Amino acid sequence: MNFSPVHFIAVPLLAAFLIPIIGRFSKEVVKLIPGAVLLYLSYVAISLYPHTLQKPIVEIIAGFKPPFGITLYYGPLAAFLVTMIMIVGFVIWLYSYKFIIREPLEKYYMLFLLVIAGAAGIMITGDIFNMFVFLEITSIAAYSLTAFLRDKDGAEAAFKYLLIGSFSSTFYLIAVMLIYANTGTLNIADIATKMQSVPNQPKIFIMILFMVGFGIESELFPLNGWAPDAYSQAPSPIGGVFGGIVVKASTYAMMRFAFVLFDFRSTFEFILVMGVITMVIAEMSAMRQQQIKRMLAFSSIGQMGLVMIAFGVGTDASVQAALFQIFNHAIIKTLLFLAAGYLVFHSGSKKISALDGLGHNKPITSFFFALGALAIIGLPPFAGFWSKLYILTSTAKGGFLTVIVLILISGIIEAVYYLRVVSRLYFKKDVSKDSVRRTPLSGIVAMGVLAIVIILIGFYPHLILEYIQPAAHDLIDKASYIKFGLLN
Amino acid sequence: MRKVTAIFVLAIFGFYMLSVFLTIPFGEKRDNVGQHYLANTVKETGAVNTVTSIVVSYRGFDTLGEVTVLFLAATGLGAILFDKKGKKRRLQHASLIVRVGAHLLYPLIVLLGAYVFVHGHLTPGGGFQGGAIIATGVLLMFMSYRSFETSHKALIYIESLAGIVFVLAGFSGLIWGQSFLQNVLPLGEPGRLLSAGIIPIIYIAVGFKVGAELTGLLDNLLKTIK
Amino acid sequence: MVYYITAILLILIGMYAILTKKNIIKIVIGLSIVDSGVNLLLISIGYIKNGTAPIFSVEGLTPDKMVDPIPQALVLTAIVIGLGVTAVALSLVIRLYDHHKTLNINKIRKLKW
Amino acid sequence: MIMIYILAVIIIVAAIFSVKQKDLLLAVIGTSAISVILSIFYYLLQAPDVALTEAAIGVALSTIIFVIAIKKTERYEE
Repeated sequence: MNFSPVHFIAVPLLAAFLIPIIGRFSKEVVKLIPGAVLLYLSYVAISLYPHTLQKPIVEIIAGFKPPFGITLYYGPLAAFLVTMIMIVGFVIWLYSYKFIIREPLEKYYMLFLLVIAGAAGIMITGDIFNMFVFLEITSIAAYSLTAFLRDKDGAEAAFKYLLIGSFSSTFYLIAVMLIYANTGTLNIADIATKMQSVPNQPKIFIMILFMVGFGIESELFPLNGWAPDAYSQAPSPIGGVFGGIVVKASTYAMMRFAFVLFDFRSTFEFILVMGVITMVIAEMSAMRQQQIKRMLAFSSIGQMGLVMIAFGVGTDASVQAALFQIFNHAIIKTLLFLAAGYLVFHSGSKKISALDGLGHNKPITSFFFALGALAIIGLPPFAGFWSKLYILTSTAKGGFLTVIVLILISGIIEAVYYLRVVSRLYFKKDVSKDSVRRTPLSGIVAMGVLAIVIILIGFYPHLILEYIQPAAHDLIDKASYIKFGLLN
Repeated sequence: MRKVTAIFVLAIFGFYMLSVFLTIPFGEKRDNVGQHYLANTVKETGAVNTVTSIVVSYRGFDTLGEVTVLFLAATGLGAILFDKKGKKRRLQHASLIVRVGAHLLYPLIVLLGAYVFVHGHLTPGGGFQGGAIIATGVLLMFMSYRSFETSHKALIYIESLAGIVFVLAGFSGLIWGQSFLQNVLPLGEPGRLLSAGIIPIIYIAVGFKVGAELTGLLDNLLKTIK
Repeated sequence: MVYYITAILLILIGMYAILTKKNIIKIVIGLSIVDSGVNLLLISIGYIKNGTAPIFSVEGLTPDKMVDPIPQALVLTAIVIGLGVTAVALSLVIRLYDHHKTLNINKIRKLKW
Repeated sequence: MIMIYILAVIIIVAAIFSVKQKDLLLAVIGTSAISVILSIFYYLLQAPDVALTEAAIGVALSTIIFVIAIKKTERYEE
């Protein structure tokens, strides 16, 4: 049996269905299953990658040719992103292995696997209603994981997330039905060929519905009210899952629709403006936060604003920069959340002020946090530097000078609040009494892997640029998406 | 103030939405992929009920996702209410008439549910409806008899095994055919119970899974301590 | 036509409940009303005047007189998904009540919009 | 035809009732009434599969879940 993209969805589902049975016999095996599944899927993703470069893999489901059956479109872009989320997912699993000790363990791992399967599904499906189903899988798993600790604030955050999330899915479903009524098909490539004939009024309404629907999950202002609460109340590894996986999936969907279905100028201008507003407001809010995970959440929103700006510029170079930033954000923000998880655990408080002097007491975790902080504010020689540089140069070429000034200003704000935390870690007197608990090996390995990737890409950015170039072409090239998507 | 703002915003949204929907004439035939399904469903899938053939065969992948959503809902609910689950349901004792009635109805309801999902490819209905009907029947027993228990272990096994059957049916298409969820069985004569290839198998698995999941969900909720 | 208007009104009433109500169970009721409205809208898009149900149950039914089956398949999925979301929402409501002993959104500290 | 108008009016009234009603149990009965009429609508719109689903899930299960949730919390809105 050859590898095929359907494995990214079917195998995690199979594993999730198996976990309750295995959980009756052994909890230890249950903990190992997600790791094995994600390792296998990373392997599948890496071995499928060379094939996508020659020609996107279009997988037909149930043997019916598009537009009649559901198809999976696995081009270089999907391959790049899926490989990324599988590896990030594996690292987060490694970290969770010792970090999550709260029952019900098997439910945690089932939800964890399904959130990744749902995100992968959003990235590879070629059918808008199928995307709705995966969007729901991702969101319901995310709601449940937010409330997983079952404390006061967790339930509140999850309920808030659920309300905003159901607005998103309602808008998306209305958009799907309008598209079906106007074009008579649900396959994205087929819709793209028929979009010209749709009158302007429905088209703009559909565009707004899509942007609002995905804007909620991609943390666009003013729809991102759920994010700070959900990030800070969920278990720390889940903060990494939100920042590194869930948000990326819906950003992907938004961009795919913008480039394939609504490729008119005003869409991109709208995205650009929303990106700028999101970034500036988020960075200013991050400055005021007292809790470390809330600060990270706002910083994550700000970074997504940066990604949106780069997408909104809409040139080949800027899309590459945006994808680079997506990759960096996934790696670095995950590292920050994982490190913050143990810092919070060791200091016993979510407050930034409780972290004083932890750098001496817990040197390894603090080092990883500091490294992530330096990388995300874009200091050389770390990965974040290159993506920010590319975003700035490509925006400059696009001629948006005011935007550049704003990016630089918010970059400075970002540097201030991250360095504030880092300086607290190292230049304050140690106040923590806790010297018994240590960071377990699996956690250190997980953070170490991410740190090595950050440094490696910092020194050799072309390692990753090689993969980003075909991905960016795949996103921009509408004609080839239609051609391959309909199997012509 | 808040109410006025909400009404104002919603009125604008509703007006805009209505004006968009008025561009789609009601009750008119449109040229779309649905026509293809109607014309070819009996030939291609062997099912008489077009909706079933779309749900299970043409768009079977959606159904796999849908089953997963229910599974997720049951799992998420179990995780959120984990330490609030008690041993017993706290309900008042039902009267004799209710108990006798429930006892008589219960087998009939379960039978009806099973009928609905076994005949999914022939008549309206299918795995989801059948499973929901069965769960309603179990609920009736829950309410009438305080001591009526479903085996927790059996529910987990049914739920998991049915899900695994669905995914494996999908992989069988990948192994013996060309694509995931492809039908690899003979289609048979349309209109017969044993026809439509893989559709009845999947729908029966879905029926068991949905029935077990909803029963488990209700059991979980009913046993929650206030 | 009356179906479109009914469905859109249902969606608006549901959204009104979500936006203005203080009681969290009321908000979840609002969610389920919105869901019903969306489903009705989707089904009425697929309707064809004087059409028959898309089931070849008796001889002599022709495909060109049948209503569009796709919206029906989609709504089937949407109804089940709606049930899943409602169940998770209500479990969160029970959890919130357990912590706060109230269903009033204003008394639950951070939940304000 | 006139019946459809009557049902449409009832469904809107039921929706407003369930939003306005202070007794949550009655409000849930309102949503269940919406589901019953929706199920009739689906039948009239030639969608028997959906009508059956709405009857089984919307009328029965969804209502039951609401009722249990109300039982576990409070019955009256302040």
